[in-house]
Amino acid sequence: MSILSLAVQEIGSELAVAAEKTAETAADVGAATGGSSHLILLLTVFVLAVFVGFEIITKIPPTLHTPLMSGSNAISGITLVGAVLAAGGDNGLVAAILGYAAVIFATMNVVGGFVVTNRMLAMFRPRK
Amino acid sequence: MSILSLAVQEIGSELAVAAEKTAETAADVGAATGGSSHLILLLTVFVLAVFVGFEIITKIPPTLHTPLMSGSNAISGITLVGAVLAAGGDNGLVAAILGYAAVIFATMNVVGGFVVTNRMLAMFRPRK
Amino acid sequence: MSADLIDLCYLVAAVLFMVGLKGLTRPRTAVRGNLFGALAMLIAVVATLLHQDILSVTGLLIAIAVGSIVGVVLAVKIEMTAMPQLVALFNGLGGGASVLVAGAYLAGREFSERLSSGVCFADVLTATAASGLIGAVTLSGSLIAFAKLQELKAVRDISFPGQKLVNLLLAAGCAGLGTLVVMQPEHAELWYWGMSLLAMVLGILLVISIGGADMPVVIALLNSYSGLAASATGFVLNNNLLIIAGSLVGASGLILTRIMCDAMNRSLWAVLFGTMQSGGSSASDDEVYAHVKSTSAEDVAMMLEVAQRVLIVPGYGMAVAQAQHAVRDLTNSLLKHDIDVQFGIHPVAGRMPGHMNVLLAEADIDYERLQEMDDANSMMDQVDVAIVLGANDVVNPLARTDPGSPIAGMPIIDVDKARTVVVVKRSLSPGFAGIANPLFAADNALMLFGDGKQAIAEITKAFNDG
Amino acid sequence: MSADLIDLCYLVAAVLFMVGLKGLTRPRTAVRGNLFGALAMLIAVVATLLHQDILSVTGLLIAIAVGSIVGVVLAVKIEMTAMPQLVALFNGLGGGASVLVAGAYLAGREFSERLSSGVCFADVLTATAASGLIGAVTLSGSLIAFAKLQELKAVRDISFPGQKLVNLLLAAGCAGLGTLVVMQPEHAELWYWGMSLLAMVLGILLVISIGGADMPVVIALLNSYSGLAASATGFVLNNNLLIIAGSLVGASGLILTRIMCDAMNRSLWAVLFGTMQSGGSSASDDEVYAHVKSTSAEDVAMMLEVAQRVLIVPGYGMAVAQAQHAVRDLTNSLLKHDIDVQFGIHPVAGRMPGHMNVLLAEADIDYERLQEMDDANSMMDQVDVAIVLGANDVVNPLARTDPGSPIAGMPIIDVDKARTVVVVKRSLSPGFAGIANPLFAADNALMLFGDGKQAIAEITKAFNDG
Ligand SMILES: NC(=O)c1ccc[n+]([C@@H]2O[C@H](COP(=O)([O-])OP(=O)(O)OC[C@H]3O[C@@H](n4cnc5c(N)ncnc54)[C@H](OP(=O)(O)O)[C@@H]3O)[C@@H](O)[C@H]2O)c1
Ligand SMILES: NC(=O)c1ccc[n+]([C@@H]2O[C@H](COP(=O)([O-])OP(=O)(O)OC[C@H]3O[C@@H](n4cnc5c(N)ncnc54)[C@H](OP(=O)(O)O)[C@@H]3O)[C@@H](O)[C@H]2O)c1
Repeated sequence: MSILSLAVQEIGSELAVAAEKTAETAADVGAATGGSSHLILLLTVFVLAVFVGFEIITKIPPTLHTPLMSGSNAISGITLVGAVLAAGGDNGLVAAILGYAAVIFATMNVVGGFVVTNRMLAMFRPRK
Repeated sequence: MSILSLAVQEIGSELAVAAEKTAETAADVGAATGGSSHLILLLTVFVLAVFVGFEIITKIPPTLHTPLMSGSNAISGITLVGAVLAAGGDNGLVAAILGYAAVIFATMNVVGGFVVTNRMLAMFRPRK
Repeated sequence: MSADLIDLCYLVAAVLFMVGLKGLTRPRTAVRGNLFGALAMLIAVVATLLHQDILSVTGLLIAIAVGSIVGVVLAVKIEMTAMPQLVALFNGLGGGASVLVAGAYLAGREFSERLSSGVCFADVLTATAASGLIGAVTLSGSLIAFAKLQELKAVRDISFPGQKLVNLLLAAGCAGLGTLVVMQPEHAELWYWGMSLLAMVLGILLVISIGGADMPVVIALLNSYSGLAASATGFVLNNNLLIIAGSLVGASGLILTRIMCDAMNRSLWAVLFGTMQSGGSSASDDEVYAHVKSTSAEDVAMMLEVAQRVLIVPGYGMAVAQAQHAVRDLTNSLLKHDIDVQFGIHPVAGRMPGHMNVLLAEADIDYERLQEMDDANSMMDQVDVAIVLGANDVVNPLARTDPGSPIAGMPIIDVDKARTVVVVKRSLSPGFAGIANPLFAADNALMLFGDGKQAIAEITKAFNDG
Repeated sequence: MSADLIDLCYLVAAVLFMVGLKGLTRPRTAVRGNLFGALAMLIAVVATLLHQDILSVTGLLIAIAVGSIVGVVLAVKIEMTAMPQLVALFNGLGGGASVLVAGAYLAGREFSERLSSGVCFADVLTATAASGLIGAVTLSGSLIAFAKLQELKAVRDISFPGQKLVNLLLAAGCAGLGTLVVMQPEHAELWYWGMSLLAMVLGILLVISIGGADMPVVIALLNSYSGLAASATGFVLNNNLLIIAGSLVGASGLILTRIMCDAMNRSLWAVLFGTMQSGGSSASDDEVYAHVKSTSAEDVAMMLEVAQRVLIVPGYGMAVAQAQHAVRDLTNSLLKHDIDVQFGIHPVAGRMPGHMNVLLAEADIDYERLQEMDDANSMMDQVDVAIVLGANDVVNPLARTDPGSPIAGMPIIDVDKARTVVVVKRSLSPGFAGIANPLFAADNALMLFGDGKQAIAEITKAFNDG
């Protein structure tokens, strides 16, 4: 349950942040999409994902905690997607440079992370 | 895992449906919200919620399956929200009548469901 | 109340729903979990009532009050044994609500505006059709299920040649009309109600041919449908909360269905369409029941006096006989003489999952004593007396021995492996699966004929006197 | 590729990430799970490359190629024992990427347009500031952690009076600049980079004062940060996939942190800010170690010959000595003489969670033999010889006996309850917690001094010869 409580407080704080954000953005975003505002939807996605995360991760046995660590680390390199958008779009030189640097960093994180995780996990194949 | 596979195929089919829907709606909704289209967001929410559902429910012990059944049944009365919107907005007589009927039905489902579940669960308080 | 604040409330409600479900994972936290769910619902409804589009709150409050009162009365009056029916009934109402809401949307202002504005919104229409379709099937199906569980004479198991074909045609028809809803928005209402009507007929036909004991599976499935219907409605009104809550329910229903089917070792398909293949075992009842030994409450009491550990295996019969309180008394008497009493709970004992747990809990029996099938079987060799109370199929050894029998391969509680088995039932008549049970004729088995409640009460009396 | 199709690909990727993580719940499915994750990433990147806004794909491909090559080389070359460092390094890169992406957004076209259009978009700016802040702390913090784990001489544990205050001021500064980013969009870039700079300093100061053995906790925490940073970036670019993947990582990091802290029985706060209170036990080492008995590989071999069950408890020392293969050989020899060999794995043995499991798996030791702490303790009374290999704190009875000691209350593996204990380490010097270990002087304990690898090899040799 401690984990859950963690999750909840995590979410709680998020909501707090959201509350103010929402107030500010009610004007523009809200209008744009008729139904529930875009921001709220993103927030909902976030909260749900956190739940999924907690539910799944808590089921992972200690044996696999190190792989989990490096594996999730690789996933966190998902910023690569953002980096690509930043580097690829026509955003002027500065943005492009920053973007390209980001692409290289993120790729290292992603590729390296997955490979090393795979290396670790490959050892866990059952023996005999 | 069987459950998971269920989940996945569930989602799989959903995506299929989505695919076509998206194609159709790319025009209107997509434009409206700049970023990822509203429909996709809703779809994402759905998929994530299904995941959360499967993860949590599979942890529920047989002892509590009947309460779970009636409890989740009560939750499914959430259409009440939709019913209220339909009945309350100025949508003309027909919509109002339908809406009010829906409100009554849904409320019975919700209130009755939670009460009966509570009745069952109240019995599960530890003895001795 | 600003649209965004309302959405925020919805988000909070969604979180509460999930936290509530999580509470159901432990008996200790279950009650709180359920209350969280109720709280979430309250928040959601109040937030909705504060929506700017809502004209008269009072009217709605009245409607809600009416619904609540009826709901509470039903929920409080109902016998614990009638739980399955009630769930079915409520479930149907939920499905009905979805149909009505989607219908109201088509009759409503936003729709007509969108229609005249001419922009295509096939996604919303698809969702509308879906929630109508699923909702209608849920509604009629659940009501039939309710009727069957209530054992209303009106509905017998009806099944006629070519029924599958008819169902198929109906399904096709619904699909067709559903597509029309999307294709011809201008006639949407017409097509919509036509489809809903067909869907209701479909729901009836689908459920009416299913045996009463399979109803729980059906209910779980319909429950999952009503969830999906709610989700679909959520897509119509693009409302997060409906989508989330709906899919939570959808998931839970599917899982329960799967669990029950596995526990009965039958495929969902077989439950829904295949009627059970009739008992493959050639042996006639007379042969099987040649050497049945019957006993008396007094003898059973004597056996219990010298026993160290007693395992009670309840079944549907306990529910019928309402014997749970009698069982409680017996348990307490045994415990007073430090005889260890355990309960072996088969996942599909009774008529819905966890049926036995609920009844026994109602009778104040500590749930620590309720052993799941596997645990019960693993302690079987230390069991001196196993009392089978109104259970039949779930203790039928044929499941292990006779591959031809309809319950072949269904995991059972191996009471036949206990030192002595006392079977309490009214006759030798079969259980739901409709097959003879060689256990009754086993060397270590004794039959105690009579109504479950009475029989147990007599045993207790004899035990306390002796 | 239409925006919606891309979003659909993102959704698929998100699902794959979740399914992949689920795969990690079982060793058998773990490899596949990881591949799912990689696949998801591939889909996401390819879909993004097909986005209409992307001008030159080639340039990007080159950059990706460069990154990939470096990443692969690092990942393949690295020693298994250096895993923690590597994770820290990669983690830092991830955080850095977030900083850069958010920065690029502020330098980019969309931002300037929005700015000139004048509509407020505080939410996006808030997210931008957040991802910059979190990202920067992650970056510098991880690099320091890397350096410490690499034991680079450059960074010693630095801590100066009033450090907490400085950190507090820095944090406040970051917050202030962050708010400015939101309040004065026209100067956003300026404030943003200022904030990021402060945040990096903060990251350094936060981590530099933390002891090397606490690094795993720090890494797990930073890992979770990098996830949250990714989520924040997702809010900036309003991109589902970033949000989902990011929060998955955030969750996993938090959980790992919590697990480690619990296993060390220290609060996260104590790990981050409190330096460990130095050993409260008054007894000097000489007293404690008065009656230490040391032994030889031959004697150990003889003990093993007459043993039925052997429990090996590895610790950080095994990692340092790279003794896992030697252990494998010993295990096989013992098994050949049908001596049952089990491994007792403490959750925080070594320097990162599951550290021991990975090393032993690397040495082809069947993971069925690896017992978690509780299982190991429950089988302790049937253990004839317990071999403690380079473990110290995790077998230190003071945790049970001396409430004053820094590891008081930390659950340990009770090797002292085994018939005989052989402790293999190079000296009597303490472990990470820096406290004496009465176990070494226990009546049933024998010290075998020497490098772990060598010592085990000698035992094996003696065992096979004898
Ligand atoms: N639990 C679920 O979720 C679920 C779902 C679907 C299907 N099912 C099916 O339901 C069946 C459940 O098995 P079960 O062993 O619990 O029940 P059962 O096999 O249906 O047998 C019930 C027995 O109780 C006896 N009985 C009826 N009323 C009684 C009374 N007043 N006093 C004493 N005995 C009485 C009946 O024998 P007499 O008439 O001789 O008394 C009958 O043989 C299984 O076949 C299962 O597949 C269960
Ligand atoms: N696993 C995690 O996630 C984690 C995270 C944070 C903190 N920690 C901390 O790390 C510690 C782990 O405990 P532990 O018992 O595994 O390790 P430890 O308490 O740090 O002790 C390691 C022992 O190994 C010996 N050693 C070092 N090199 C050796 C070699 N080449 N051959 C043989 N022995 C060697 C050392 O003694 P000699 O110098 O005399 O040889 C030392 O006493 C715990 O205090 C835990 O709280 C772990």
